[in-house]
Amino acid sequence: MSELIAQEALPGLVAKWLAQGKRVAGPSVVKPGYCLYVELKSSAQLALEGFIRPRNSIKEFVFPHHEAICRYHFSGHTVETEDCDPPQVDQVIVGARPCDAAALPILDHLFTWDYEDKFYTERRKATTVVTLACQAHDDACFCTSLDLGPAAEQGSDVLLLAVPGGYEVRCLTDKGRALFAGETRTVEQTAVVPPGPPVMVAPGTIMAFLQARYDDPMWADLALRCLGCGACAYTCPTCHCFDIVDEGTAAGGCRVKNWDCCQFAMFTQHASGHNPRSGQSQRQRQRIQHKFRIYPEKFGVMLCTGCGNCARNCPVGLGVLSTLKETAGSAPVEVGV
Amino acid sequence: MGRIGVFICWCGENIARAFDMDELTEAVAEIPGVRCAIHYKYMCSEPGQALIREKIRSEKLEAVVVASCSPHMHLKTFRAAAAAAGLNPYLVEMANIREQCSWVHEPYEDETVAKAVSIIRMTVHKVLRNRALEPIRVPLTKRALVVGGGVAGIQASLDLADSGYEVVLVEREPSIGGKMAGLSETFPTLDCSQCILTPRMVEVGQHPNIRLYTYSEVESVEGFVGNFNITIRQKARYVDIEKCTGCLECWNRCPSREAPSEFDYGLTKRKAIYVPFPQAVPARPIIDLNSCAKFLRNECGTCLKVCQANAINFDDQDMLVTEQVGAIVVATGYRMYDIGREQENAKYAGYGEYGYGQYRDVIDSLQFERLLSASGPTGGEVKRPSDGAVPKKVVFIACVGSRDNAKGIPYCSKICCMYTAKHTMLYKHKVHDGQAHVFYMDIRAGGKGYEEFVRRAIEKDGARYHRGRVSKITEENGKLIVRGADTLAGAPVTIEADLVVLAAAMRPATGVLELAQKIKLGYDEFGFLSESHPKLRPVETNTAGVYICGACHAPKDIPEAVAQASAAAGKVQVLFSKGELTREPEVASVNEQTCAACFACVRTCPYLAIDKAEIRDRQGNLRKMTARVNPSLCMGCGTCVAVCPSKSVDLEGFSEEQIYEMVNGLI
Amino acid sequence: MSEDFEPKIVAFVCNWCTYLAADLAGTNRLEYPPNVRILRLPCTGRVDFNLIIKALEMGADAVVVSGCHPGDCHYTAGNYHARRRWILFRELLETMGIETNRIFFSWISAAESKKWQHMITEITDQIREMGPYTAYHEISEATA
Amino acid sequence: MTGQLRERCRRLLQDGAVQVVIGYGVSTSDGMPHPIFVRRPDDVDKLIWNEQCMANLTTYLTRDAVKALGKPAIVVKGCDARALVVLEQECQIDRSAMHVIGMACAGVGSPRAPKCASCDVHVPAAADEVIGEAPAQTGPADPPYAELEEFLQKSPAERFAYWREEAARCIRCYACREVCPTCYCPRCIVDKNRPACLDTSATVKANFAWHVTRAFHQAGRCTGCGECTRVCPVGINMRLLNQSLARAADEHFGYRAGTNRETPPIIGAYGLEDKESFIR
Amino acid sequence: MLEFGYYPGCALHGSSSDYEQSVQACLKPLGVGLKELDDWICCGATAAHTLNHMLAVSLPARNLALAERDGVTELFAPCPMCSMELIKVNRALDGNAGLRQRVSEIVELPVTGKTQILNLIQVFQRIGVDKIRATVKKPLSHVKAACYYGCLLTRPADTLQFDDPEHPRSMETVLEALGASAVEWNYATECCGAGLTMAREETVCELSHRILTNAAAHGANCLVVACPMCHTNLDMKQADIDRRYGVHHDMMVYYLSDLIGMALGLDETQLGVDKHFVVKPLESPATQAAEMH
Repeated sequence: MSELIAQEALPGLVAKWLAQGKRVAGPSVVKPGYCLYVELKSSAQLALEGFIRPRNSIKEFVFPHHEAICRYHFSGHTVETEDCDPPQVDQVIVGARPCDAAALPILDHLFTWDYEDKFYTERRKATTVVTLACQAHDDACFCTSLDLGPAAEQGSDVLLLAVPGGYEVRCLTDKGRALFAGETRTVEQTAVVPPGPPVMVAPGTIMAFLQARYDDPMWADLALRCLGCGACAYTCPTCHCFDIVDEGTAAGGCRVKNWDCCQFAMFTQHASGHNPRSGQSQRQRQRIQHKFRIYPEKFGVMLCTGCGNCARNCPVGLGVLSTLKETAGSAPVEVGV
Repeated sequence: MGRIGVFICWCGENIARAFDMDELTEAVAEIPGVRCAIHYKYMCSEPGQALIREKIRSEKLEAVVVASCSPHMHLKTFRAAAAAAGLNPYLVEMANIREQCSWVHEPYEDETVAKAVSIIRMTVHKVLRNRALEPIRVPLTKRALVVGGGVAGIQASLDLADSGYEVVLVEREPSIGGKMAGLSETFPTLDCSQCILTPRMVEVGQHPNIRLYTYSEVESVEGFVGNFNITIRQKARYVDIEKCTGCLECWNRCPSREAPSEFDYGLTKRKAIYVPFPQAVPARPIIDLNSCAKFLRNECGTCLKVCQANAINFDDQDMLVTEQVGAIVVATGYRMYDIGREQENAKYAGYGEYGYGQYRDVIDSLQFERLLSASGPTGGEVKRPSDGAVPKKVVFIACVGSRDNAKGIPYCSKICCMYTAKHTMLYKHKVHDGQAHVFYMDIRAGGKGYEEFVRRAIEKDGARYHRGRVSKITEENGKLIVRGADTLAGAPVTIEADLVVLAAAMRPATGVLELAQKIKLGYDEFGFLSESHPKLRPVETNTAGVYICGACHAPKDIPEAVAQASAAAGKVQVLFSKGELTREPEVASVNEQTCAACFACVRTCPYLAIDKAEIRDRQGNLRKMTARVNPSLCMGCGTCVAVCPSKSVDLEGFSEEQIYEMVNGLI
Repeated sequence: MSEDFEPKIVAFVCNWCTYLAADLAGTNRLEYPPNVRILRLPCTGRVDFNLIIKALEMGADAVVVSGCHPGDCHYTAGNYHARRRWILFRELLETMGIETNRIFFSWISAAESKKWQHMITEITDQIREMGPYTAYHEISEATA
Repeated sequence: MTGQLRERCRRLLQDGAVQVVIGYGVSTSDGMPHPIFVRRPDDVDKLIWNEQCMANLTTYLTRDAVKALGKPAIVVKGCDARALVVLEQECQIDRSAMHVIGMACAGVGSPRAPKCASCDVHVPAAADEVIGEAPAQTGPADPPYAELEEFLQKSPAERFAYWREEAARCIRCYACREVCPTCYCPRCIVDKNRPACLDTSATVKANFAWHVTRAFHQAGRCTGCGECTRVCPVGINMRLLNQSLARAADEHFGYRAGTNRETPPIIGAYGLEDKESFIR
Repeated sequence: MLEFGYYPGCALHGSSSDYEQSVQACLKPLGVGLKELDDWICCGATAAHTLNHMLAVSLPARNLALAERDGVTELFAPCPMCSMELIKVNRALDGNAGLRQRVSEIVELPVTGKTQILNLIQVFQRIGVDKIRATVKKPLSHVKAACYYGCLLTRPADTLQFDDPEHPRSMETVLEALGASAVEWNYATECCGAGLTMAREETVCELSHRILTNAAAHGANCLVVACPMCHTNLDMKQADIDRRYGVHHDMMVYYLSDLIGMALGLDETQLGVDKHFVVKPLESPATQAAEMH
């Protein structure tokens, strides 16, 4: 027994949400070969098939790459400041991949740890994630290595599974149930969850490995081809570094929180000119160490969902998976001979 | 937030008639960073300046904006006032609310007021980012290089030497004297050219402060104002002028007499060992290897044998010597337009129709000067080159090459009208029954006594002037048939002449462009060197410490060349009058850490003030390359900043911060 | 177009020619609209394209860059360098669909106060006619 | 060709002629060729050459970590080799201190990369050696700026709307900058914050300014390798902007970046006769 | 085989048919074909440009359009006035799209102005002086010619860009290949009076008289021309000149093509030389000079 929504009914539902004034985001093909999660202006933009996963992640709907946190303006000889309120948006992310949704509970740790980042938590509360289980995977996918899978439920409010003619609807939270209440009908059939990618690395061994190999020369070899761009971090569902800058004019300005990336040389550049992570190898090491040792040590979860976006978006085919394979010693080394 | 004082000037009624000064001042006082805003009737007056000084002290102002007229008018005034109160003068800026606001917009209109406030706000924003600067000090070598030993170079050298400065005079030819040494008599006074010049030449040769390099050329110029490093190539003359006593026995005995004389423009032949002309300075001979039998065929060696001083040296080599100078005067003079068919540049078609080089009795005006000169090949008698006959009819053609866009050059060579009139006169004085004809376009005789001089040639000495061009010269039966037009008579004119003299255009001397590139001087499309400003800086150039005089700048006559030479010398004296040089500190500098060393700035800099430099670590290993600005050369245009992709070069006074701050203040 | 629209015009001018032309316009009391804000730079060679973009971001409806005529540059060649960059920059602006009819380049000598007056008057009228540069102002407001 | 390449590299490494070969090797993750750095003769079999060798490896020549490996041999396609000329003109590389192995190339990518349609450098110029034969059909098939010219058929407003959309997607990951061989500034202008010439926020305004800046800094320099566009995660067609400037350089100054090392770069030079019809 | 488009112009089909005969005859043994433009019209010559600019452009432009229509890339115009007019229009059309469009509308044919125009000398240059030299059968060692270019062959210089405008040497070069010699003289580029033949006879006679006199004085036994108008003035008017000045020039005036034809072994009737007004066998220059005085 399961709940089902017909394939043709889903766009109608999206349109209904839009009509209700909700902000709706979901995968859309913006140009051939480029499927991205975007804010949908109409249900027609929504694309649910024909790609492995969007090139970006859903984190930008809870943690946008650019957010005003405070405004200031000059008034005579004084400066007036005004804190920006966390935005009040009621939003639905539809068609999220399980590996995207699973990133949200991971991120929750960070944004609620020593200080509650209201910009994140308010958005998070107002967001309902409707996840669509994966039908296919590619070489970059490795969610199963992180105890996730094509139908993982972490972070989702609703999980949709494709069945002939429609989607099985598994409402996992109250938010999810509210969204689909009255929109489904009960049927006999239940969806068959397709197999995910084979398990390629054993995360359990990684922490110890990284602990032991902090100063290993392999990092220098690994990082040789890394160009130092932010394509991996900016499309990663879990990367969350940000920078706070003031952008202003003579009249005043705005303090903004922007995404930042540990692979940029400027990321750790001190005002003095000194840079504790002056080379790309140190920055690559930081990225891996943070995801698979430091974050889990602190919060008990890996900072990775195995989505493979880092590899897919890397200009030179570098991704955490290939690095992990190498560090775990389970695969031949192809980089930085 | 800054402590900026804004001083708003009424400029009497000039500014005050457009605004309610109190309201304007109130609005300005609200600009962030403004500590005090004050208006006053005449800010540039002594009480106005006193007010600024007082406020700088009492309000502890960090910077000052004077809102009044154009900075071109009074920036220096107000910077001096601030300096008097102990504020670094570069922390003063002006907001131009007079020329660019109150004078050009409707008084009291909202937009006018808004604009004034906006101008002041932008200036306040700029001055917030101004930095205290100190003038740049540059050491100064008080010696001068003069390039060219014609009359202009001689005058400049003597003026400088007489005022106590050492001069290095470099002349390309074996003797100084230039073109003037070969002239007959000079207009408008008809005094003898050599009589007035040669004493000056001797003075140069003997002056203790002048180091003379003849038969030498400037090989390279390095450095900058106050500190030029000059390499001079002394060409081999095969006669050691230190040993040579000037007895000229070698010259007397040299059997060769084949080479055309340079000094007589080919009208005579000279020997292989020769002094260019009897009054040459130095009066020392030189050997022309191309006509020397010893060198060509190892057959002669007479000079070697007769020289008592052992001064002949066939193994002589070019020598490079270096000299340090603080200033350079360029006086390289002119040459004549190539009249005939063989032109170095397709742009100039030449005047094949005049038969110059084809008919021996068609000569140019410098050749005619030699025919007139008492020291010339004919001893001052006018005899034509072909057969030595005294020409009874001479045709002078003006503007050969000048003022002719189609075949020549568009500019006026300026002296041809005058010397052509002089030629007709001197000719008439020597050939009483001769008739001079002149074809001219216009007569340009602006100058003291010039017009009178031309009238005298026409009215007293009977030169016949035809206003028109000559289309063709042909030779028939020993006569030159000159066919032209007289546009005043409206009729064609044909004259059967015995001699034709072409007043060819003046062009800059050969090699001047190479020299200009070595010294980094600008030049126009014709190769004349560019002055810094045609009105106000006529002898200065855009390269600091380099001055120009004489015909290398533009066609000019002797008095002008001499006056300009003295002016250039005067400018050098001004430069040398200080212990060291100070320069405005608003120059560019490179952030060497971020410089990518692409050197786009090096290519761009109009003053070649940016060099490629190395940064090395303490062990001496090359860490990286960088661009580096020589502040002594930088003139502060900022073109380097615009081409620098990473903005690693910045310009004091108009820095990126200052300009962005202004743009940010636009709203 | 709204009747009370007043164009914001930003002029980057060189210190030696166009700035002096604007000064001379003042001396000669040649009246022109007050919509222009003049930024004095040493030379057009100093004008970087980023400044033009920044001015548009700041809400300018038109940008003027003006300096010495070719051959008259106080610094010999700054304006030639500038001209070469503008030739290229304009092509980029065209491709990006930025309204090049709001971005003006001119040579105005220190003597050409009338040319300055006429140009600013003409540009102000023209931009008044065209209206504010809404397209660019919109992107200046929008977040991604 | 792969065999030949491996043999040559083995010899070069064995002889000590070079210390490292910058080439292509197959990655474990997606089976596509990616940059590798071979330092031992035994490892040359990791080198491959095929039609999927997209990356322009010359971008590594200016990187300190790569420079520290010693004298390199670098594998280039004809289009990549043009960047070498620019880098040499701009004093970023010492051409004599490297060995350039040119690969004759009929085109890369499936589908073919857009740049290949108008390729006129199937055999790299100025390589120290070339492996492979010129493909049978050489000569540019398409006019070089066809894509741009088609784009320019749109009205200015449509163009602006197009770039607004493109800019809105930009996430400022700077992959375009980092992959570009001629973007080698140690500190990019966008990272300069006093003053901030460009905002770092990924707003439409700032993204617009970024793309104007990135493109214009390539004026007269971009060699058209197309890497910026290939690696953009969100599919911004920067190639159009690069092309517009390349075409302008070509039309106005007869200049094509990276085709002739003797021709001085057009930025930092000027011509008295440069066109100025648009200047009042 | 070389083939040129051929634009005879009015003169060669009329008053100067001897010129056409000469040209056609001498080109044949050199293996050069001429393809006359179908439906050609007058070039406007001396009259059009003084009346109406568009007319002066359109008349030659129509002929250029015909050439383009027929795929002619090189067009031979034996009359220098015609070739000058055609070249002038070519230059005017080049780089002026507006004018091209306007003119194309007027002549009702597309015209771009890309056809290359050749004068008589240029045709021989295209054939190649070496080839001519190799084809010579009877070297003209008895010919001491004054090569006369007149006003139009080299001028206006910047339009025609043919030879040195004051000291042309191209005819001399061809003559030397024929075994003939050329004298140095003064009047090679002076005007013969040109189109004033009828209107101002006295001027034409004066100018032509000078030319004939100078040529003889420099030892020439004949004149060589490449222009029908020059030929008319110097040849046809010679009797008139003799009468006016009381002299007896008796100077043969050849077209360049005549001499080439003769050197190639053609006889004078084939070349139309017998139709000239002055016809006489060439004698040694010494004899001729003696006769003059």
